[in-house]
Amino acid sequence: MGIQEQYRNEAAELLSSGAVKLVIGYGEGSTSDRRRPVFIRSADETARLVLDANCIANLSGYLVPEGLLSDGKSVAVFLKPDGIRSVNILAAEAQVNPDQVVILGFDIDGGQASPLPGRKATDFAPLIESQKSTGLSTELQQEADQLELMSATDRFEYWNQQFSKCIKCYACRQVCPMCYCRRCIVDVNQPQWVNTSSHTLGNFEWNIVRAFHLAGRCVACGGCDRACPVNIPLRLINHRMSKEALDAFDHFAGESADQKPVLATFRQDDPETFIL
Amino acid sequence: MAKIGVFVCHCGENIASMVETAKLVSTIADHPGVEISTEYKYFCSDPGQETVKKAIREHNLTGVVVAACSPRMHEQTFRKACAEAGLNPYMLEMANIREHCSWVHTDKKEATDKAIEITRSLVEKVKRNNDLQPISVPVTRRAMVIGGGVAGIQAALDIASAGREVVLVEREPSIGGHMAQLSETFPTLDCSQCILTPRMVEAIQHPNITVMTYSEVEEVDGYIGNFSVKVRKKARYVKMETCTGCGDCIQKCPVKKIPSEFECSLGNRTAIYTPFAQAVPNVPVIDRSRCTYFKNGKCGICKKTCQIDSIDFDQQDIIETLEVGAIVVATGFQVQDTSGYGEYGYGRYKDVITGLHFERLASASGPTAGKILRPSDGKEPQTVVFIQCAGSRDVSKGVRYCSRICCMYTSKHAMLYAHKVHEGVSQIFYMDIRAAGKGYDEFTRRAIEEDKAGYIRGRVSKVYEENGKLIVRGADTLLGRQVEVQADMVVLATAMVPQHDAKDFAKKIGISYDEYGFYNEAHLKLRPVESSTAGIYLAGACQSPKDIPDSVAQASAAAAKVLGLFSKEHLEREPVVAMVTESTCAGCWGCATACPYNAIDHRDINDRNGNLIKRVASVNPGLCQGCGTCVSFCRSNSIDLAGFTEKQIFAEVMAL
Amino acid sequence: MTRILLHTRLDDCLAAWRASGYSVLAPSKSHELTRFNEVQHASDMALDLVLPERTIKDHFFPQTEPLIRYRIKKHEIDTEEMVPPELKRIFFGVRPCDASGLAIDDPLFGWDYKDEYWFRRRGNSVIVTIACTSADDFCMCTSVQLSPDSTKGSDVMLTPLKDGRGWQVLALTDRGNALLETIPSILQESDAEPAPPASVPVKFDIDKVTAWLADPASFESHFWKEISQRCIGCASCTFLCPTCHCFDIQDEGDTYSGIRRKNWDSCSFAMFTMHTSGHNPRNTQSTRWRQRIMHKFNYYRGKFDVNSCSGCGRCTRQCPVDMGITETLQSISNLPR
Amino acid sequence: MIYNPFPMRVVSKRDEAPGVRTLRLEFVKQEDHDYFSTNYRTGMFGLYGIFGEGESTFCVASPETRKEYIECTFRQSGRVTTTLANADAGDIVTFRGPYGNRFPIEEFEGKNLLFIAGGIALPPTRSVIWSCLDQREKFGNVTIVYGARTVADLVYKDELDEWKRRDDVNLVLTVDPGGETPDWQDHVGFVPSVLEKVAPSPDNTIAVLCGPPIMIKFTLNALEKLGFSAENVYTTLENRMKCGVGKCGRCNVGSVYICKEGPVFTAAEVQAMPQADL
Amino acid sequence: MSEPFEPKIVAFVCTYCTYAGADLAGTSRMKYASNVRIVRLPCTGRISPMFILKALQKGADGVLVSGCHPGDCHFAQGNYHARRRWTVFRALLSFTGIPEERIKFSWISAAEGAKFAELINGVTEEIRSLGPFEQYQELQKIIETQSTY
Repeated sequence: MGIQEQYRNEAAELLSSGAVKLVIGYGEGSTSDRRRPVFIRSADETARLVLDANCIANLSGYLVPEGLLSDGKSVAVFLKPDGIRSVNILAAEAQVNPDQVVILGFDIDGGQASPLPGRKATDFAPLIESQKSTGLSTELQQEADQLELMSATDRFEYWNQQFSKCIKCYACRQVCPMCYCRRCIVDVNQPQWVNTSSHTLGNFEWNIVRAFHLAGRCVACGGCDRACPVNIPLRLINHRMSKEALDAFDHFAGESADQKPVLATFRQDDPETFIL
Repeated sequence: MAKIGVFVCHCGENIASMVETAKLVSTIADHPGVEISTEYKYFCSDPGQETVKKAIREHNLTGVVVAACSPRMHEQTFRKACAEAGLNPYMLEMANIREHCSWVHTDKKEATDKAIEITRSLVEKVKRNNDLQPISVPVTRRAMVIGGGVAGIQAALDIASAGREVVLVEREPSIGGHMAQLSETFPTLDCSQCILTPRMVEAIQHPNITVMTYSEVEEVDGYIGNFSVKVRKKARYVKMETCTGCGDCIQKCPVKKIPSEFECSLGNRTAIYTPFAQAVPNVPVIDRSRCTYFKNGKCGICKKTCQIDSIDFDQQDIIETLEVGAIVVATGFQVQDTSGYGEYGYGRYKDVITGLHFERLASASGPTAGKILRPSDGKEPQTVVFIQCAGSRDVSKGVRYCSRICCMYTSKHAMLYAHKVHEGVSQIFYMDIRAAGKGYDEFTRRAIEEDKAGYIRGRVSKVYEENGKLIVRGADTLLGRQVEVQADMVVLATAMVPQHDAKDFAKKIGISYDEYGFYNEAHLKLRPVESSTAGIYLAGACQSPKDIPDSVAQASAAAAKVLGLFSKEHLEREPVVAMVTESTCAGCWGCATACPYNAIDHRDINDRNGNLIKRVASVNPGLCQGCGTCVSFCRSNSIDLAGFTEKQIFAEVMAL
Repeated sequence: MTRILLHTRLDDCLAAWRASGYSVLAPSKSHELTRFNEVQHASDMALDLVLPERTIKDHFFPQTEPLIRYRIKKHEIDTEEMVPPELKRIFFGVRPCDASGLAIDDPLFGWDYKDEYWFRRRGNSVIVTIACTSADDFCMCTSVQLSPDSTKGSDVMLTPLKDGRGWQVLALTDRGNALLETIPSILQESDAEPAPPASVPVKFDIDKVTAWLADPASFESHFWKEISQRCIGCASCTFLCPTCHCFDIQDEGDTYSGIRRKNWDSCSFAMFTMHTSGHNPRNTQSTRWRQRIMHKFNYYRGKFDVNSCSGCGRCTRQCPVDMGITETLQSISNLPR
Repeated sequence: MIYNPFPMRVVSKRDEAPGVRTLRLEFVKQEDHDYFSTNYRTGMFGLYGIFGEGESTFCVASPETRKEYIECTFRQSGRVTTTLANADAGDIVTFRGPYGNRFPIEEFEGKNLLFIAGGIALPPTRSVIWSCLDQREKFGNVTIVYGARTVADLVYKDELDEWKRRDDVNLVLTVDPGGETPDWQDHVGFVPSVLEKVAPSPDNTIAVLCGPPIMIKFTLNALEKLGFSAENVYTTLENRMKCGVGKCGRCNVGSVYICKEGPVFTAAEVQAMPQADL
Repeated sequence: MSEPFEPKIVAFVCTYCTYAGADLAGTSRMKYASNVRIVRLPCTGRISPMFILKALQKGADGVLVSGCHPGDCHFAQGNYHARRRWTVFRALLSFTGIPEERIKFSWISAAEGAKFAELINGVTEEIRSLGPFEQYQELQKIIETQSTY
C-alpha cells in the first residue's frame, strides 16, 4: 500500500471515529504538478486527498484562524518536518493547543513522499533534534554566501533591485504560519512605522521588518518565497536570520512546544563581539 | 493644534555663550504648534519658573519644552512648576542643550543648529505626550518572611520591632536554619546556639510575629503592597495549642533508629521528634513515613503517653491564604552534594565527611557531645585533613563561584580540633585563603600560628584507603611537588549551593534567579536586597553564599526596605508603565516572557455569556517598572509605554 | 495583401520610434521578473512569453503614485500637485488580454470624475498588441468573451506570420495609424499567411455564471465559504490583475513635509473595509472573495456593461494556494440548477 | 486635479458630547467657495483632512441654506479624526467635495416631515432639518425623533433646545434605559419603541432616518408598522471611503458605489442591497 | 573646495547609563563633534529596530545605539534583551547591504563621560570617512520624484 492510500485510510479512520473533526491535506491542483490545500470533513471525502512529492506547502497556518480549535476538538493535518516545527512554535506562542493537532507526518526525499511515524508533535522530537544537528540547508547557505561575498554597496544594490519589485501584496505574510498577528505592524498607523506605499523604501522597511519578526521562528518551509509573485528571494533573508539565531544563540526554530522565543529571552553570556 | 511653550534658558553664560539663544527662540517660534517661544537667564530660578507658569496660564499651553540642562537635573523642578500652573506635569519635556550641547561643542553655529534640532524634536514629542497620573497602590502593611534561619529571624524581628506585623514561614518543624547546626562561629568562636536561640525565642514570643513552622509557601499572587500568599501548614499530628513540649512522647516512641537530618545522619531521631533539643516551637511532629501507626494502624504509644491528649492522627494539611504587602525571601542554601567527587571517597569512606558534619561533631549538643570522634569507629582522629574548595571554584565538576565561607570555617575547624585534640595534626589543602572581613585574617593567622593548622597550597587529586588509613594525595604548588598525607579523617569544605528547589520556588513567587538558582537582586550594586519583583526582598544565602554577619546585615537592610514601603498607606509610582491594546494583542506571551518583573499576566476576554473570546496580555501597573522591553518585542505593536510611546518616539525621530 | 513587420526590422522600427520621440516598453526579464520595461533593442524583448508576470496596468495605474506634495508651515500648508508626465510611450508586444484590461478600466476612471492620473498616461500611450499563438493551462480569455486575437484596447494589432518571420500589422485607432506613419519604409506589403490564433479552451459558461451571480439568493449561498476556504487573503491576484483598480490614499512624510500618495489596495485585505469603529462589513475571507467575484462579474458589469476580467489567468497562475477566478467560475457554472 | 482638496480654515470648534466635536470651517480661496456654493446640496458628504495624517469621510452637517461655511461633526477615533479634533481656530485643514447625491427636498415640499436620528447620526439629519426649517413655509408638520445612549451623548444640545422651543417643530427626545439623568424630562427607551408610542401619521409624510445599522433595522420595522412605505423613507449610509468619487472601490456594496450613487438612499433601495455587506 | 561632509548621526540611548554618561561628558566640559542627535529612552530594552529604520529614512548617515553595560541595567535585564535584538538586527541590516560601520552599538555607563566623548568623535570620524549614506537616501529621493511601476 502506498503512502497516499495509507494516509487516506488513516484520515478516514480519524474522521469516522470522531478523533478529529477535520483533516487538512492536499488535493489535486489546477495542473498536474500543482497541489492545493483541501479540507476534508467526512470519511467518504478522503479519496480527494493526494500525497506525493508535489505536496510541499506548509499547511500549519490553516490551524491558526480564530475559532477553528476553540471547540476543543482535534484537527488532523498533513505536515512535513518543517510544518511540524511550525506547529511547535505556534504551540509555544499559544496560538494552537498541540493536543488538538493530529499530525499526519511525511517527508519528501528523492522525489518520493514517505511516511513519518508519530502523531503528536512531541513524537517528532528526535527527528527535529537530528535536523538541528544536521544544521541549516547547505543549498541556501551557498546561495547566501554569494551575497555575503559582495561588497555592502553591491549587496544593497542587489536588494534594492529585488525589493523595488515588491508590490506589497503581502502574500509572503498571508501564507506564513508565523504571521498570525491580529494586526500586522504595517497596518499600525499611529504611528506609521512602516511606509505602506510599495516604493522601494517602503518595501525595504517591510521586508526587513518581516524578516526580523521571523528571526528564530522561520522554519524555512519556503512558503513566502514560492508565494512571492515577483520572485523576491525571501528564502535568503529568512535563512540569514535562522543562521544568526542558531549560531549566536543555539536556537533552532520549533525544536519543541515549550521553546521560548529567541528574542524574548537571553543568556548573560550571549555573544557581543560588535558592541563598542 | 497643540499649544506648546518653549523656554530657552541661558543658564547664565553656560548656554548663552555657545548657543545663539535668540536664533533658537525665533526659529522655534516658527515651528508649527509653538504658541510661545522665549528666553531667560535662569529658568530654574523662582522668577524663571514664574515666567513658565504665567505663560502656561495665559496661553493655555498644552505642553512645555524647557531648553536648558539635562532632565536628570531639573525635570522634577519644571514638572512641579507645570503642575502648579495647572498643566499635567508629564506634559513637560526638557531639551538638553547644556550638557549635551553648549558645554561640549566649540563652534557656535554647530551648537546652535544642534540646539534647534534637539528642541524641535522634543516639541514634536511633547505634542504627543499624554496626561499621566501617578499610580497609587494601597499597601497592606504586614510582611511575610519566608525562611526561618538567622536571616529570616533577623528580618522578622527588625520589622516587628518597628511595629509592623510579620508572618515568618519555615518549612522545617523548627526555626533556626543552618545556624542552629553550627558549633562555634568565626571569627569570635562564640557558641552558635548560644547567640541564636535567644533570637529564636524572641521571634516566637514577639507580639507582632506569627511564626508558621512546618509550613510551605504554595503560591504568591498580586504585586507590591498587595500580595496574596497561600501557605500550606503541613499536618504535625501534634496540637500546637496544647502541647507543652514535655518530650514524653519522644521518649516513648519505639521507632528510634531514624537518621537525624539535623545531625547530618551522625545521630538518630524517633518518628515523633523535634529536630533538636532547643527547637522553637518546642512541639514535636510525627514523621508520617516512619511512624508505625501510620504504617499499619498499630502502636499509638505517643497518643497513649500524652497526658494532655495533644496527639491528633487525623490532622490534615491546611492551606491558609495571607494578605501581605511585602515579602522577604530568606530561604537559605544547602551544601553541595559531593557525590561528584568520587576521588575524594565521600560516601565510600565513612571518615570522609563534610564541613557540616564536622560542625555537628564539634557541637556540644551534637551526637558526640562535642568530642571529635571519627564516624567509622568512634576514635579520636590524630590527623585530620581539610580540603578546601571541594566544589567551589571548580568549573569542571563543581560550581564556578567562591562559596565565601569555607576558608573561614575550615580555619575554625582546625582551631576547634586543636582545642579538643591537643596533639592532633591538621592539614589544610587550599587554593587561596580568602579572609576578607572584620577580624577574619587575624582569625586564620591564629589558626596557623597558635593552633598549628598546616596549610598546603594545592589541590587534592585523590583520597584512598591503605591499611586502615586514609591517604590524601595532592600537590603542593608552592613547593612544586606531590604530597601524600595520612589522615584519620578528611573534611571536605563543600560548596554552598541554592536549595534543591530554589528555581521552582522562584517561579512560584515570581522572582528571577541566576544560572545556579541563587535569586537575582534588582541591581547588583545599587539594589542588592531587592529582588527583580517590586515588593519582594532578599536576605541571606538564597541570594548568594554569605556568612552570618552578611546574612544578618542583608536581613536588616531588607527589613529597612520593607519598613520604607510600609511608611505610607499608599505607594505612589511613576506612571511610566506599559499598557496593552487588547483589540490587537494576539496573546503570544512574548512580552510576558521578556518582562524582567513578571508584570504581564493573561487576561481573558469573555463575551456576554461568559464564553472565552480570547486571552490577551495585561500589565500589572503595580509590578511594571517601565523599561519598555515588552514594547519593542511586540510584533504587532500592541503594547506601549506611557511617557515613551511609539507615537512620541516616532515624532521625535521624524522631526530630526 | 497586408502590411507586415519583419523581426529583422524590429530594431529599425525601435530606432524610428525613438527618433519620433517615443519611448518603447516591451516584455523583458530583469531581476528574475518578467514585466514591461523600457527597451533599446529587439534582443531585449521577451516576446515569446505567454504573458509577462506583471501587467501593463502598472504603467497607467502605478502601485504607488505621488499625488500632492505638501509642506507644513506654522499657519499654512503649501501644496503642489504632482502631475504625471504625458510621456509618448509605445507598449510593444502587449497580449490581447492585457490590452483589454485597459479598455475595461477606462469607464471606471472616467466615471463622472475623470482621474487624470490614469488618462494622462493613457492619452499618449500606444498599445501595440501581438495576438497569441500559444497559451498555457491558465489562459481563459475565451471564457470571458474575449479571444487570443482580441483587438480590444489595442491601437495596433500584430498577428504572427505562419512562417515565423514577422507579424501582420493592423492599425486599429488613430493613434495606431499615427504610429505606423512613423515607420512607412519599415513595413512592407506581403501576402504571407498569419499563424492561427492559440487554441484556448472555454472553461466555463459565462452566461450561466453571470445569471447565477445576478440572482440575489446566490449572495448568501454556502458556496462562497467552501470555494474560498483555502484563500489566505493576500493580494497577489488583485495586484497582478489587469483590471483590478482599487486603491488607497496615504500621506507619507515627516514633521516638515510629505507626499499624499495613491497606492494599490485590495478587496482581499481585511483592513480594506474596516471602519475606525472596528465594524467591518466584510470581515471574513469568504465575504471578501465573494465581493471580488461579484464585483467583477456582476456589479461592474451592471454599471459599465463589461466584465472586469480579461481572462489572462494570472490570478490562478500566481496564486500561492492554487485558487483563482477560473476555479470559482467553473464551480459556479457546474452548480446544479 | 481630482484628488486635490480645498484648504479650509477652522473658524470655531464645539464639543458636542464625549469624544464628539464640531468644527466650523471657512474657505481660504474664493474659487473653492464658489465651487462649493454651486454644488452643495443637503445630504452630500466630503473628505476632511489634514496633510500628514490623511482624510476621513463624513457628511456636511450644515444645511444647503447656509453655504458660507462648512460644519462637520465627528467622533474622535482614528488618526485623522484625532488630529482634526485637536485643530484650533486659525488652523488649516482640508475639504474635498461635496460628493455624492442628496436628499431631494424639493420633492418633500408640501409634505409632512419626520426626522429620526440616533446618536452620532444626527449631523446628516441636522443638515436636512435646517435646510427645511430655513424654508419652513414649504413643508407641513415637522417632527424630530432623536435618541442617544445617554443624555451626555446627545449632540447639538443648543439646537435641540431651540427646536424644543419652536412651536412649528415637534421634538421628541429619548435616551436608552439607564442613560437618563435625574432631571431628564423626556422619553426613556429605544428610538423604535418611542417612535411607535409617538406614532406619527404616515399620511403625506416623508421620513428621514439616520443611525447605526441596528437602529435603522428596528426603526424601519417600526415605520412599516406605522404604515410608512419604504419608498418614503430616506436614509444615508456611511462606509469607509478613500476617493469619494467612485474609483477606489472601497464603498462598493452590491451594485452601488455609496460615494457616487449615495450616500442618500430610500429604505427600499437599501433593502435591495446585500445586507451583509453593509 | 567644497565643504567637508558632516554626517548626520542619530543616537538612541538609555537614560540611566549612556544619557547620564553624556551628561557627565558635559559637566566635565569634554569636547566632541556636534553631529549626533540623542533620543532618550528609559532602557535599551525599549529600543525597537524600527527606530533605526526611521532614522535612516530621515537621512541619518549613521546610527548609534547605546546603553548600560551587561549586568548594570537599571531594569536588570533590558540590555540583555537589547543585545539579542541588536545581534539579529545587525546581521539583517548587514545582509541587506546596510553597512555595519554605519550602525554602531556600545555600552557606556554613567561614569564613562570620557568614553562617550571619544565614541562620538570616533563614530563621527568613521562615518565622515564613509561619506553620506547615499544609497539609502536615494530611496527617499525616489519617493519624492517618481511613481513606482
